Amino acid sequence: MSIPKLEFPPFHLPEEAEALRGEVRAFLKDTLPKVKKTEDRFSSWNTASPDFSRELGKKGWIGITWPKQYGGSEKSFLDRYVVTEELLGNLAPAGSHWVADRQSGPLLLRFGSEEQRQAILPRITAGECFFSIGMSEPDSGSDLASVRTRAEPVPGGFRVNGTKVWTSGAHRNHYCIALVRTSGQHGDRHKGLSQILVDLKTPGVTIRPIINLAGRHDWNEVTFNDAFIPESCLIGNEGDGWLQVTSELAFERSGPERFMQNFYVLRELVRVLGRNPAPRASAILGRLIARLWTLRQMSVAVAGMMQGGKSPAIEAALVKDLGTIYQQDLPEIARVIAESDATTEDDLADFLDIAQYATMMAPSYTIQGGTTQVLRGIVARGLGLR
Amino acid sequence: MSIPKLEFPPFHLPEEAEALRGEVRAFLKDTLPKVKKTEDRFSSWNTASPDFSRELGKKGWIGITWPKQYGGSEKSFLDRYVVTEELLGNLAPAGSHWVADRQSGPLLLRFGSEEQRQAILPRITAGECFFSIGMSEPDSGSDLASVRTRAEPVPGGFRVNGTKVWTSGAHRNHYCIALVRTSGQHGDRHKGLSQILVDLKTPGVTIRPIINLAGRHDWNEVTFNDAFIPESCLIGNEGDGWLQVTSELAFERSGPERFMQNFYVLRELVRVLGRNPAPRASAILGRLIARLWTLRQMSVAVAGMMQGGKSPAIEAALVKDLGTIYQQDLPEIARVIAESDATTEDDLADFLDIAQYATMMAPSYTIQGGTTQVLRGIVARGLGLR
Amino acid sequence: MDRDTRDMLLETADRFFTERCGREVVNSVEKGIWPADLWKEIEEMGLPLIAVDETKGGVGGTLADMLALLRLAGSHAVPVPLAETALANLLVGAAGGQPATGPSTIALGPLSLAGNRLSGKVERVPFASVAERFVTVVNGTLAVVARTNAKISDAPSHAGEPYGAVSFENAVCEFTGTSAANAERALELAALVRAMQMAGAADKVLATATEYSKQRVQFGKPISTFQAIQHMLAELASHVAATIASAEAAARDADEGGVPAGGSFSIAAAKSQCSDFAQKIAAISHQSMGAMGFTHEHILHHYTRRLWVWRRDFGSESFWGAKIGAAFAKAGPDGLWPALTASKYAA
Amino acid sequence: MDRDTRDMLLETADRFFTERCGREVVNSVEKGIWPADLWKEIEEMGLPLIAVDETKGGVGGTLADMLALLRLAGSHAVPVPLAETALANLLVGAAGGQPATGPSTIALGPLSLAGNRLSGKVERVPFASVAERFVTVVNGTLAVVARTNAKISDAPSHAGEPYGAVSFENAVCEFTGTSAANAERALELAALVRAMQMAGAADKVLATATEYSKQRVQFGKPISTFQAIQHMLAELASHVAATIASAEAAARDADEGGVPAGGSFSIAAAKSQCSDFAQKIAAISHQSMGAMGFTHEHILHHYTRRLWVWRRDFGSESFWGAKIGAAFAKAGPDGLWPALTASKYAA
Repeated sequence: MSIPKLEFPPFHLPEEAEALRGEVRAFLKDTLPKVKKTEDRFSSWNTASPDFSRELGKKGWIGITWPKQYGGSEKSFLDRYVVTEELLGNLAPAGSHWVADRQSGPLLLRFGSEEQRQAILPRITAGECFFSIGMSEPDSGSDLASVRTRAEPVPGGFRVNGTKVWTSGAHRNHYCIALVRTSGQHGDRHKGLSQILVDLKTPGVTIRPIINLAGRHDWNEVTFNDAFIPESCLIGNEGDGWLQVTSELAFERSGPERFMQNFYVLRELVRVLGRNPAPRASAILGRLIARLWTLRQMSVAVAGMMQGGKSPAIEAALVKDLGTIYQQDLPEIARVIAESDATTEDDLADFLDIAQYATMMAPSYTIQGGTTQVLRGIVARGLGLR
Repeated sequence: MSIPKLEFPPFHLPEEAEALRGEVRAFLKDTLPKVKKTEDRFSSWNTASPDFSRELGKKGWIGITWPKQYGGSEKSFLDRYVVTEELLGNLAPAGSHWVADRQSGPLLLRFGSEEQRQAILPRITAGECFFSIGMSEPDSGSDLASVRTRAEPVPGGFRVNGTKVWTSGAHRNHYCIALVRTSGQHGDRHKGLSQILVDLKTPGVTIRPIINLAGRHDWNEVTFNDAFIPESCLIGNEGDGWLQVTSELAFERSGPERFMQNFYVLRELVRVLGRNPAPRASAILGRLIARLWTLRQMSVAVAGMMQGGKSPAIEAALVKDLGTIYQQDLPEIARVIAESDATTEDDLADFLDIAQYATMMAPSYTIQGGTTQVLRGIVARGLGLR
Repeated sequence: MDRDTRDMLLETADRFFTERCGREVVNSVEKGIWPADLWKEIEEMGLPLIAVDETKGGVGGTLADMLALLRLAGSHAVPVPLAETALANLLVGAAGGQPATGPSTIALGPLSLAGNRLSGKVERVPFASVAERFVTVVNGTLAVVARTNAKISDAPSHAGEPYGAVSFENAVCEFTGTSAANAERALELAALVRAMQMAGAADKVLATATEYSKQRVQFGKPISTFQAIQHMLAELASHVAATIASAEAAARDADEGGVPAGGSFSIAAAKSQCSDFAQKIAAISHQSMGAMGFTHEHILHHYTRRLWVWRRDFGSESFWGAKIGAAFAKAGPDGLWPALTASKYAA
Repeated sequence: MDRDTRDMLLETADRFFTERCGREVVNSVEKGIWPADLWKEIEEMGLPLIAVDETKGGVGGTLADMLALLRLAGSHAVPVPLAETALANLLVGAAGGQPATGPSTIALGPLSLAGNRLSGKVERVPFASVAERFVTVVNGTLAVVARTNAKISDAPSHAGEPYGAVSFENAVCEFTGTSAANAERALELAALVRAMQMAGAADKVLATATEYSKQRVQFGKPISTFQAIQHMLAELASHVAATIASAEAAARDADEGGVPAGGSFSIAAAKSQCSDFAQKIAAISHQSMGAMGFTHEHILHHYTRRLWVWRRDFGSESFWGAKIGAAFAKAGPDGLWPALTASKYAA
C-alpha cells in the first residue's frame, strides 16, 4: 500500500539544549512571581508582560536562533524549543514577545530587507518590540486567500484600506504584519497578495477591541483608512505574500503551545487530588499525563525532523489536531474526577472554576493556527485522499 | 429563525399497553431460561429461537397490530411498542420473528396482494414464518438505489439474477423480500425497482454465510442464478420498489432496538459494581442510566407522535443517532469503571469479557437502519442545510 | 391554566423577551448593571407569580406552566432571576406565605434553622448580588430572609450573572412556614428549573449555529454546504434533542406529582442528562462557528456560557448520577428494567 | 545489530510475513489450527532468538531490534507467539539460561516460588494453549515451566488467539535463575512489547481504511472524496500517530536503559497511551468501512480485534495510568513539569 508512513522518530534534545533548560528554569524561578490562581496564568503566551519580555531579552532568549548581528544568539532551533516549553511549563507571561519571536522575526529574517532587519530585529531580541499578525478578515475565516484589504501603490508607498480581525495584541504591540492585496482583484485569490510591515501608530490605522466570550481583550479589529505605508515596509517581493504566509503557517502547528495552553489545569488537578488519591483517580490523572507526554514526544520528534532538514507538515498537523483534542478533553475529564476525588471542598470549588474557565476557552484552540477542519483537510491530502 | 423546532412531546403509554406489559413480563418470566452470561443474550433480536417465537405467537404478540383476519390482534402500535421493549429489556431471543413482525408483515399488509396476505400473515403471527431482507448488494453500501439484481419478466413471473449481501438470517428463515430491478438500467437509480417475495428454498437461490468479525453467522450472501419467481410474488406495483422501501426505512429508526442492543452490559454493570458502590462509580452508573432513560423517553415520544398520525422522520433519525452513540459509549465507560470498582476479581474478569464483546459488536450498530453518515445527512436536510 | 391560555402567555412572553432581552441588556447585566425596568415590566406581566395561587395575587398556573415559561426564558438568556423568583414565589405561596415583589432567589445548602433564625453559608447562589430576599428550605421548613440580614460575597458566574456566596449568621427570617416541598424536593425543583432553562438554551444554540452556517460564506459557498459542517450540526441536533426530551419528560412527571413529590427519578435523570450533554452542545456549536462564535459580540456565548454554568447549578451530572446509581445498585440487576420503564428509582 | 543489518532483517521479515501470514493463516489459527510450518520457518529465520546473545545461538540483537521486529509483526497480525517467545528467550538468556526451540509464552501474575517449585494461577496467558513452556519472573527469579507441568484452561482471546488460564501446582521448573529483569520490570517489558505490536497494528488499520476509501465507490465516486470520510480518516491518523510515537519513544528509552531497568515511566505512559486510543482507532476505522469491515472475510478485524485484546494485555491504560498518577500525585504539582520533560516518574 502506498500511503505515506507516519513516523515520529524518537528524538533526544541535545545536551546543550538540556543545559540551557536548567538555566531557563533557574531564571524563571527567580523572576516569576509565585503561581497564583488567576485566569492570567492559564495561557502563558496569551498573557502579556513587557517587563518579563525585557528580562528574557536580556538573557538573550528571544530570537535565540538569529544571527548575532541582529541581536540573536545563533543557537539552534532546539535551544529555542527548550526555552519555549520552559516558558509554557512554568506558566511564564510570554505574551508580549511571543509572536515577534515565533513568527514575525523569522519572517523578516527570511524575506525582509536588510534595512528592515537592522531596524527591527535587535529591538525584538531586546524584548522591546512586539508584533501582531494581520491575516484574517471579516469574511475570510479559514479561507485566508480571500483577502480584501487593498494596498494601492502610490508614490513612495501604498495607500491601505480594509479591515483585519482577530488581531491578537494589536492594542499593546508595536507592529503588525498584514497580508494585503497589492494587485489584481478579490477573485484572484492567492495572486497579487503581499505582506507589509505596519507601524500600529500609523495615521489611518484604527484599533478596536474584539472582546472574547470570557470578557477578555486579546483580539482586535484593525482598520485601515487611507493609511500610508512606505514602500520600505513591503516585506519580500510584491505578490509573494501568499507564499510567505503559507511557509509561516507550517511553523505554527506542532510547537508545545499547541498542547500546553491549559497545562495549568493539569497542574492544579495534581494539587486538588492530594498526595494520595484513590486508584481510580490516579488512573485518570496518569492517563492524562501519558497523553501529554506523548504529545511532547511527538512535538520533539517533529522538531528533530525539522532540525534534520525535513518538512514534516502532516506530522505537525497531527500534533496540533491531537493537541486540540487533548486540551478540550483535559478540563472536562479533570472536572469530573475532581468532583469525586478532591481532597477538600474549598480546593474543589476553586478547581471547578479553573476547569470551567479552561473549557470556556477551549473553543479558541481550534481557531488558532488553522481550524480543525483545515487541519484535517491537510492530513487528508497527506493520506492521498484529496 | 426558521429552522424546525425539535420537539419530543412527553408521552404516556396508555393503560392498556401498561397492562399488557405486565402480561408480557409474566409470560417471559415463565418462558425464558435464566439469564446466562453468553454472547447469545447480548442482542435479543439477533438471537433466533423458533421455539420462543412460536410461544410468543400463541400469545398473539406477533403482528399484534394486524387485522384479526390475518391472525393479528388489532391492538395499537403502542401495544406493539411495549411488547418489543419487554422482549429487549428481558433479553428474550426474539431474532426469529423479528423482521417478519417489524418490517415484512407490515409491508405485505400495506402493499401486498390479498393472496399474499392470506398466505403469509397468519403464519407470521403464529410464529412459524420468518423473514429476511434483501436490500444491500456488494457494491451498494449506503447507496441502496444502485441495485444491480435483475428480475427479468418471463412468462408467469421473473427470472432473477444477482447477489444480495448482509442478509440477516437468510440461512434459517423462510422468505426474503428482495429489492430488484424489473425494468430500466442500472444507471436509472430509483426508477424501475420492485420488491419481490422470495421463497428461500427456490431453485437457483443460493445462500452462503458471511461470518462477522466475532465469528458469528448472522449475515448471508444470497445469490440468484436464473431463479424463477412467480408473478404472484411481486409485492405492490412493478416499479414502486423504491417508494415502498423508503417508507420501510423510516420504521426502522427510533424503536427501542436502536438503543437496547447491548442493554445486557448495563445490567451486568449493575451486578459487578455490587450493592454499594463508591459515589464515583454510582455517578457513572447513574449517568448511563439517565441517558438510557432519555433515549426511552424520546423513543416513546416518537411512538406517540406516530400514533397521533405524524411522521417524525428527523426525530426518529436523532433517536437512532443518539442510540448509536450511547451503545458505543456504554461498554467503554462500563469497562473503565468496572476495572476500578468491581466488587470481585472474578466478576471483573467476566465483565471485561462481556464489555469487550459489546465493544466489538458496536460497529454494527451504525450499519443497520442507515449508517451514521446517512442519518446525519437526513438530519442536515431536516435542518435545512441541504 | 388551560392550553390556550398558556400558549397565549408564552407567545406574549416570547415577543416580550425578543424585544426587551436583546444582546445589549444581557451584556450590561454582565457589567453589573441591574436592568430595573426590565424586571419591573416582567413583574407587571405577572411572570414571577405564574405558579402562585390567584388568591394570593398570582397567575394561578401549574408547575408545568411555570416550567414552560422558564424553558422559554432559557431560550432568551433572560438576565434576571425570573426562574429563581418564580420558584421562590411558588414555594413561599405553597408554604402559606405571601410572595412579595422584587427579585428573590433560592439558597439551598447546609443551613440550620433555630426558631426563626437562620445560620450557615451557601456558595454560588444565583443572582445573590441583586436578590432582595433569599428563600430556603431547611428540612421541612421554608424560610425567607431579607437581603439586609444576609452577608453576600459577590462571585459572578462564568456567564457573568451576579452569583455569590451568601452567609446567614443567626439571621432573622421575615417568614417561616411548613414547606410543601422539603429540602430535598426543593433541590429537585430547582434542578428541574435549570434543566428546562438548559433545554431552552440548547434549542437556541442549535438555531443560532444552523442559521450562521447558512449565512457564513467560505471558499465561495455557505459553510452549510460542507459535509463536515452538516454532520457537525446533525450531531449537535442529537444532543439538543436529548436535552429537550429529558427536561420535558421530567417536567411532565413532576407536574403530575405536584409540588410536594413526584417525578423524582425523572428529574434526577433529566438534570444528569442535560448537564452531561451541555459541554458537547457548547463545543460543537463553537467549533462550527469558529472565531465569530468566540467573540463577546455574538450572542452564541450567552447560551453556551449559561449551559456551562447551569450544568453545575443545583447538582451536576455527577451529583444526580450518583443518586440514581446508588439506588439502582442497591436494587441490583433485576430492578433495572422495571424501574427504567416506570421512570422510578429502583427499589 | 547495526542499522543496516536491522533494516535488512526487517525487510526480509516483512516479505516473509506478507507471504506467509496471509488472511487464511490468521483465520485458521482462530479455528484452533496451529501453523506448525509457519512457526518452524520463523524459527529457522532466528526471529524468536533476535535478542539472544550469539554465544547462546541467538541473533545478538538489542532490545530495540526485538521491538522493531515485533512492531512489524504487529502490522501483520502474525498469529503465533513470536512476541512472547522472543521476550521469553531474551529473559531466559539474560538469566543465564539457554533458550529452547518451540513456542514459549510469558506468564506474569500472582505466582510463588519455593525452591524450584512454582505455584499459583495466571489468567489470560497469551498463547497458553500452544506454548511449550511458560516463562515467569517471581520477585527476582526467573523460572521456566514445561507445558506438561502446568494446567491449562483454554480461553481464546477476542482476537481468536489461543489464550488461556494457566495453573501451577507445585510445578517443577525446568530452569530457575537470577533474572536480569525483576517481576515488575518483566511486566514493563511485556507491556512495551504490546505497545509496539499495537503501533504496528494501528499503522495497518490506517493503511487499510485509507486504501479502502479510495477503492470503495458510493453514489458514483470513491468514498475518499466525501469530506466526512476524509475527516474521519484524518482523525484516525492522529490517533494512530500518537500510538506509534508513544511506543517508539518508550522503546528508545527502554533500550537505552537496557533489560534490567530504564525507561520505566515512558513504558507506562506508552502503554497507557496505546491502550487509551485503541478503541478510537478501531471504532473510526470500522465506521469508515461500514459493513465490509465488519465481516470476517475482510482483514480489518485481524488488527482491530488485536488492538482490543492487546490494550488489556499486561496492564490496561487504567493500570499503567494508576502507576503514573500515584507517583505524580505524591510528588505534587511542582514535580509535574520537571518529571514530564525528563520522561521520568515524578519523585
